[in-house]
Amino acid sequence: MKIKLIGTLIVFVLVNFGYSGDVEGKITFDGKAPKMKPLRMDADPVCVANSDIKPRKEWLVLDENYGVKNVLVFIKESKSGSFADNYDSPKEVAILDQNGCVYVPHVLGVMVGQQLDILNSDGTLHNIHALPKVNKEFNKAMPRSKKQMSVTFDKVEAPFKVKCDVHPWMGAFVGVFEHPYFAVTDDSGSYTISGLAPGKYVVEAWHEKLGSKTADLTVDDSGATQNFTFTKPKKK
Amino acid sequence: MSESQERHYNILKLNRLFAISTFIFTAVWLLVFVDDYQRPWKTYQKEFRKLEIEKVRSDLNDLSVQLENNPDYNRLTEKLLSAEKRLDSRRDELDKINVELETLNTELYRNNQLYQFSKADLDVLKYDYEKSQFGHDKSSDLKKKYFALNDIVNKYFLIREKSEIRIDKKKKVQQEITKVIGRMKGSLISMTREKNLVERKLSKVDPEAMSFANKVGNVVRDLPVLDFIDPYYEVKQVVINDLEEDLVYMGMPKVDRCVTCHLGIDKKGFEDVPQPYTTHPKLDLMVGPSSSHPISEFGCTSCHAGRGRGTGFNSSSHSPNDETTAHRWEEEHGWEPMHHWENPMFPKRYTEAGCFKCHSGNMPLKEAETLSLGLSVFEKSGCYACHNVTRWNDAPKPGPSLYKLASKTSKDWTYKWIMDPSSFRHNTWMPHFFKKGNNSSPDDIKKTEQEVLAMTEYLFSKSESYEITSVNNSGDYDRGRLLVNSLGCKGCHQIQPNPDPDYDPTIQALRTEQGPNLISLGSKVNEDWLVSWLKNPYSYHEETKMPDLRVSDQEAMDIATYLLADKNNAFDSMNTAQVNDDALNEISADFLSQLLRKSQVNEKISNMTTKEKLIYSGEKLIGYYGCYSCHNIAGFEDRKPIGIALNIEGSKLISKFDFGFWHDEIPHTKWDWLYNKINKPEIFDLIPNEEGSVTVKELNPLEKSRMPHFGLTDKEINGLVTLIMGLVKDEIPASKLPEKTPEYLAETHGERFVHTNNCLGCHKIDEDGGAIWASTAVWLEEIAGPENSEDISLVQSFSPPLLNTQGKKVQPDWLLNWFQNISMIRPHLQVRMPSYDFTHEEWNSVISYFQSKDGLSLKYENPHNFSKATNSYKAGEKIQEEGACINCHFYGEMKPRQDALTWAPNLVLTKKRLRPEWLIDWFNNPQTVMPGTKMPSPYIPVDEPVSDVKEYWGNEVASFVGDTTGMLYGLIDWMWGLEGKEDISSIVKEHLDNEGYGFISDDEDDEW
Amino acid sequence: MGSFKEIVNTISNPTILFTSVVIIFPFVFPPSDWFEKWHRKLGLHHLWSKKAIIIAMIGMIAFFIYGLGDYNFQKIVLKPDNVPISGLIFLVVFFTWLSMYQAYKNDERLEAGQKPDEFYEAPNDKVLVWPDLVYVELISLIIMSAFLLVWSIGLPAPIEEPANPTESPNPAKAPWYFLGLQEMLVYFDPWMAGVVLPSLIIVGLMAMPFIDRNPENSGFYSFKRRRLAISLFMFGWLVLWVMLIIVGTVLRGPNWNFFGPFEYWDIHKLEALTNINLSEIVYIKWLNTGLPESILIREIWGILIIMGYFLILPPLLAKTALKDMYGRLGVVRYSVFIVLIITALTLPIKMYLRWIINLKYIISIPEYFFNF
Amino acid sequence: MSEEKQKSLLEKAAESQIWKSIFRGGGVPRNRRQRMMSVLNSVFLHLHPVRLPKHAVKLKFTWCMGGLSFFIFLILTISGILLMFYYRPTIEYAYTDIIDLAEQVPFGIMRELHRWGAHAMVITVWLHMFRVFMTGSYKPPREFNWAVGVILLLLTLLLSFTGYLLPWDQLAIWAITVGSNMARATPFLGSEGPGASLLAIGDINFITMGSDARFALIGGRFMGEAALLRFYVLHCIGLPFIIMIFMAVHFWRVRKDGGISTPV
Repeated sequence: MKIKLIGTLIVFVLVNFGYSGDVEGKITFDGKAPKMKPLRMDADPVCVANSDIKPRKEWLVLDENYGVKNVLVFIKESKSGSFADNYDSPKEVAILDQNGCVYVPHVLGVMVGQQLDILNSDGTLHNIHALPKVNKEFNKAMPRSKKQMSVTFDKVEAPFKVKCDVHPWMGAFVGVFEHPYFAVTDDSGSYTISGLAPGKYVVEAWHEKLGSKTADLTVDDSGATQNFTFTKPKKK
Repeated sequence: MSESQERHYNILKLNRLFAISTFIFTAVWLLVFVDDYQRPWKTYQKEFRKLEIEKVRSDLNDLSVQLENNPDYNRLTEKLLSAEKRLDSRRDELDKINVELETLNTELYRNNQLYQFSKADLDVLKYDYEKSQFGHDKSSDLKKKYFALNDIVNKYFLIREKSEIRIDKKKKVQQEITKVIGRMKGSLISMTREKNLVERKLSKVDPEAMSFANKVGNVVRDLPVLDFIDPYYEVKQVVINDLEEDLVYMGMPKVDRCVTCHLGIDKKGFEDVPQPYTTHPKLDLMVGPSSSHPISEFGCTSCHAGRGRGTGFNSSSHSPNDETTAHRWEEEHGWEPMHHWENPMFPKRYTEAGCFKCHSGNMPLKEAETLSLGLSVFEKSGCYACHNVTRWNDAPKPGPSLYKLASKTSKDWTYKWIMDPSSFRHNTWMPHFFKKGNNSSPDDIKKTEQEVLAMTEYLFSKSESYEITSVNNSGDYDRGRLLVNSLGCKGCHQIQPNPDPDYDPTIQALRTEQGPNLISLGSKVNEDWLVSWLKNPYSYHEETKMPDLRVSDQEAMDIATYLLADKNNAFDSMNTAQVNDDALNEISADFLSQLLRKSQVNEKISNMTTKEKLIYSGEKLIGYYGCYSCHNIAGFEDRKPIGIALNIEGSKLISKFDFGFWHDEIPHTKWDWLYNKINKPEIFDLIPNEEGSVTVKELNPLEKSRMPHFGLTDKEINGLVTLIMGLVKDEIPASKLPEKTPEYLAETHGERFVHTNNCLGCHKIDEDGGAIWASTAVWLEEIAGPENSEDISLVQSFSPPLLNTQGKKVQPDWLLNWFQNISMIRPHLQVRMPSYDFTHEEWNSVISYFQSKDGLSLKYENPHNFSKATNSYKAGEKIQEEGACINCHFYGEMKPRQDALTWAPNLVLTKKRLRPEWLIDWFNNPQTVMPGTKMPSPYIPVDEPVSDVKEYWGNEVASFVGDTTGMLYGLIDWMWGLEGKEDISSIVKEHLDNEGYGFISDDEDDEW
Repeated sequence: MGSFKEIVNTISNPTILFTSVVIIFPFVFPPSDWFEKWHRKLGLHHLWSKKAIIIAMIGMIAFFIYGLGDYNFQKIVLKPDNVPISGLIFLVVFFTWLSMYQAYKNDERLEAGQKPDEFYEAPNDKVLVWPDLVYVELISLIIMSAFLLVWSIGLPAPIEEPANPTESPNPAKAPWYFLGLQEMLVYFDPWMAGVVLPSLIIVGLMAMPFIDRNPENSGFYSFKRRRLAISLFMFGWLVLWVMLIIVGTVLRGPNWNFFGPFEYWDIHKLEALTNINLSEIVYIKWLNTGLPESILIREIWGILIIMGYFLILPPLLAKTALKDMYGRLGVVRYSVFIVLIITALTLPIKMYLRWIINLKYIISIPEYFFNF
Repeated sequence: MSEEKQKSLLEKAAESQIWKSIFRGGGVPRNRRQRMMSVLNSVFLHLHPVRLPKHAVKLKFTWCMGGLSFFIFLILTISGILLMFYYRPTIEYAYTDIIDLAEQVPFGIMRELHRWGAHAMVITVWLHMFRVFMTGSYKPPREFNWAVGVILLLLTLLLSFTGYLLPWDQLAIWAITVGSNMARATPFLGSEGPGASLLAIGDINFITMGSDARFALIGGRFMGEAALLRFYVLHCIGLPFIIMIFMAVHFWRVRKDGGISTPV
């Protein structure tokens, strides 16, 4: 028992201070990019007024090199022992803003127990309706006066939708993890997961429209690289 | 020597023989001891003890770790240490007090004795004195003595009291010194109580945790012969005095010894260990001491059946769930079926049969899926129509009425349908009477054809006329399709042209089979009939379960056009047989000869026309096959059902089940018999051959098994078998039955009403039901694209409402009115609540069901009072404004700001419709009341600083800061004050016609 | 092998079984010189040799082992309460052999003019009870106890469903030692099979020493000098008692129908119910008239036959075939003896009447529960 | 060496006062006199004569069946007494008590011993009679003892029969029903027996379902509590009492009629 505890401790220390590498990679899309029309927000004049630039639909955001934004990349499991034993939920707060009647960011990951602040930067009523299957569903109104509210999720869950019933076009996705090894791709489709101890892992890339892909990954002292390429999903 | 002559045997040989026989005898006796000592259950108990030791050890370890990590505990121990240290400084004082206390106690003992003895003397004297009084011997001497002694006693009493007081004083000082420590110890003990309990338990089971003496005792108590005193390993049993083991004409209290081996059954933590140690899988419902069926009250065999007194694997009459298990048991336990016990344990798949004897009033039975499915299938298949079961005495006939058959369909269709229903509708509930194993020879089929012709002829000849209102509009196919998907038809009907290979019968799946699968209607009914039927089903068949959906003429035409477009060509091209007089004569003769002599029969037949013969034998055949049991047929109104009653089928003795020639193929159990009977009803008319084929017995036409084929799946049959096995004659004492409170009755009655009328085909109650959602999604996909139809919350918003908390939610008189006169609530809804022709009483039973479910009772309620002048009202108004309820809700004629997509009920209706009490719960957390609702919890600034609220929300709201209910009541006040138009249907219609729903879709206009 | 089972099933049919046993019996236990001659000629005296018993035992054991491979045989033989019968079969065969073996030996000695084996010369040939007899007895007792204990460990006593007076098992059987009587119920009414015949068995057994009262030839096993007595007794004991018990136990299934030892006890098996009474044969078959109203006239034929059988046959026999015996026994003893014998013979006679002409009753007066 | 020592030990023991007080005659029987005395002086052994014809100790002559019958009777008595501790002869308890004997009671094997013993006794009694017949030992002067033996056979069967009902299961009551139904057909005394209808005066029938031989046997019109009690009492007290008397007579007469039969 004790030995196990000490062992875990050592691993933990190593993970945090010693040999650990970054996992990097880029997600690209292979195929014809869709043409997307801007969002129609006529239903709420406030939204129209608040948007500086015309917001576009976000279900597939590509850069000129077909790098895919808003892909949630995370370590799904470890093949070389437990890595998700015990992580304290981070002190820093995750943010989900409602700005110009869209959610910023569109995709995010949080840890179990991590505080998620939902902000209302618009001067209008939003309701924040989270649709998790494992965690507790909630649906709260945020009138223009209510600028911020906080929530936490206490169970691990695959990405689920968060939406606003008042503004039906608004949608965001939140994944809940018990470890800190996840990242969302940036505009160019790149991501970095840092602090991973050397070992073998399974990494997964999840996209709201394109589905998900997994890959086996070996992390050594210098980290590792894992790219994914998505294609257009087949019509059902 | 004369001596040797008097001897016959060689004594040494005899000695040897004696030695051998004695040796054998001793060995046999040892064997007897071993046999008696080595009871099979002991092995299990020993094994379980190991498991338990392991578990208790790990529990103890967990608790220790928990304690070590408990900061309170650590703090307290530290405090205790320091307090003890502090106490050390006063140790001398304490020691001194202790010494003094000791002396004082000695003194008290002495003084007490002095007092007690003198008192005893006094009592004696008192009696002597009183006796002397009685005998008029007024000896003053005694009197004097008595009073003198009395004084002495009083003196001693005082002395004793003084000692006591001194002791008390000292003790107080002592307590004061140790008080702190005492308190700490107290709280420490309470913290470690659980751990101590576990520790004590461990010391009882784990020899390693025992003292030496206990270790020896632990061994000795289980030694042979000595083990009758207080063994660790012993037969454990539950005795239930008011549940009786049926011993024919008398009962004995149930004795269940199952726990002798199933040791972990009532203990948490053995979920994953193998049998027989496994924890009961539903410990919260069964067995557990706090469950509704604690083992001490219900035992095991009262539900599972079996031979409770048995302590061996066989003698407790286990039943394997499948053949693999049976083989494994044979190998591991030498299992063989226990003959000589009428109620063998139910195999796992039929376990729920045990629920039914007490819970026969419920439908469905939560947590008893198989049984509930069985109940559903029993009703759907119409088993009760032929086989009387009391529970369904008042149930209407399961099939459609045939009184006005001629108006609906043709003879041709009827003939083919009776002949082979599934060739028309693959998943019909109409069973197959023909082309079964016992009537499929070419001769049989020839006869069958004439039989069906005759029955068809009879039905049409007796058919009444039905006035069809013909409609002249022409229908639109696409509109019809949309209507079928959106109006709510698919809450009860499917349109499923092909069999679904993954079909999984569940109660939910059966809900969409409340009505027939609406395929190939073009081959069956005519347009006029269908339109009339849609417009008013009751006019065709009063008892029909099909409700009135208030469709307009145009809608009816559209739907009819859509439904009639589908035809079954293969079915249409099938041939109808020609009337064959010879065969018909034979059929008629079979029936006639039951009444007449042979010669009379021939004479009679020769005098009948073909048509007469058809109608005569048609009537007889309908009676013979029992068609009238399921359908209303003219001329059969008072007939009794044809099947045997099943009321106590589960209690019927196994010897009454005739296995025919299948004794080697079918295991000799009631459930296997029932399974095979339902699966292949004519099976016992057949003779199995060695190669697996069958031959039909030599039977007269009227001797053959008539029970038809239902084409049920395994799962459905198992459900039926479970139900039938549960139909027993056991008398259950009231103490074991659910208490028949008015609430319970209202609930069970309501549940059954809800089930019978398939309310859950459309509605969801507590996560159950809502079969129609799939159809809503289909409609959504068609009008708004797949990304919308995949959005389950959107589907929910277009589906019939959840009926959670319905009792608490609505005002009962409003609900009653609404039921009888349906009107719009959610403005954007396409699906329609049908108009049923239920009586007041029936509606009331539904309402009282909702109410009982929520712990309410139908009673007068004070109306909600409010005044527009109050702070409350004004605060409500402000909250409403900030909350922008108008975004989605209608305020009378005032349309919501948002598109129709997000529309919500007219708030003007609220004051008549909803109960304020419920609204508070609703506002507080809509999700817990109606999971998935798009209604957000209105934001109220209840915990913001008063100054901020004043500034932003105004004084009225600010006056309620910190008072959630107050603010919400404000909202309610405001709503009660809202005036406006109640019926907004025309506004809605106009809006939808012009602007649509305003769906947001991705792919629709994005080319990809 | 299947056909072997079928053969066994066929020959165990009471008709065949009983007939063959009755035919073979006098050759095995010859009651008269004529049979004795054939007994020797057929070599049946070898039955009582040591070799014969070894072969018989091995044969029987082999049959049992073979039979136990068959489900139906196993089911009936291993039914706990039927196990003693299997034991009984072996024991009866063995002890019959043992007694006959010794009897034949003694017969030979006597023929050779020697004394029987048991002969001793008093008082010199006597042995002391202590220790010889006492010791032997003690050893027998110990072995018997051990045997019973092993039996008890190996075979649990049966306990079936709780008693249900309304639900009779099919077949409902008496304890095995009464199954001979129950088997007789097939041919006789209960008053005969259940009351009169058992009583006569008891009476007959008690009467035996009073009829066969010559103390000669006692105290040792012998056959030749007592062959009539022994063959009569053997017939009653082996055929009418032990065999009927075996038939009743092993070969009677549901509805008391016959089932071969390898046959499934199918409750549906039917036997045609075509038995008729003598009165029906006489009046309807032969005379082609209806049954007379009067009971006496109706049953007069049966009554005459029975009276003839019981009242005329004995004196007739006394005058003819059994003249010697009559002379030896005197009136009283002869009457008792002959009544017992002919009563016992009613059983086989009725069996054959049943099998040959489907006769149900000779006298049938159901009005007074008197059927014979 | 040790044998010698043991022998002497035994002998020493035999010379002690206690031994002598128990076993009259004294000493280990070593010589003829002592051997005779040990039989004569023992209450149990003196059922036997002191000396016997040689063939009487031969198993192949006696088969020991009589002795075994008696011995099994003793076993049945002992195991029966033990069973009586656990068995209650009421229709409620009888059946469950029997189940408990099999499932739970220590040394429940007593029931097996009792049941199989009973079957064995029937067989040994039959074989004993068979032997007696085959040796012609029923002939005078033993004719009375043979009759006693026949009665003992009858009692043995009745004991077994009455015991058969006690488990109160289907096997029991139907076996007894079949058996006792025959009593209904007793001539004159059974309600369905020939001649019963003659025992009537006018219209009053004296032999009915409620008064015939079967009723007397089972104490009712059908198998019930009364039958169980009747059979229990007969089985445990009535019949054993009678059989013991007859056994005493039987043994006595064996001796008095000249011991084992011998060739003249």
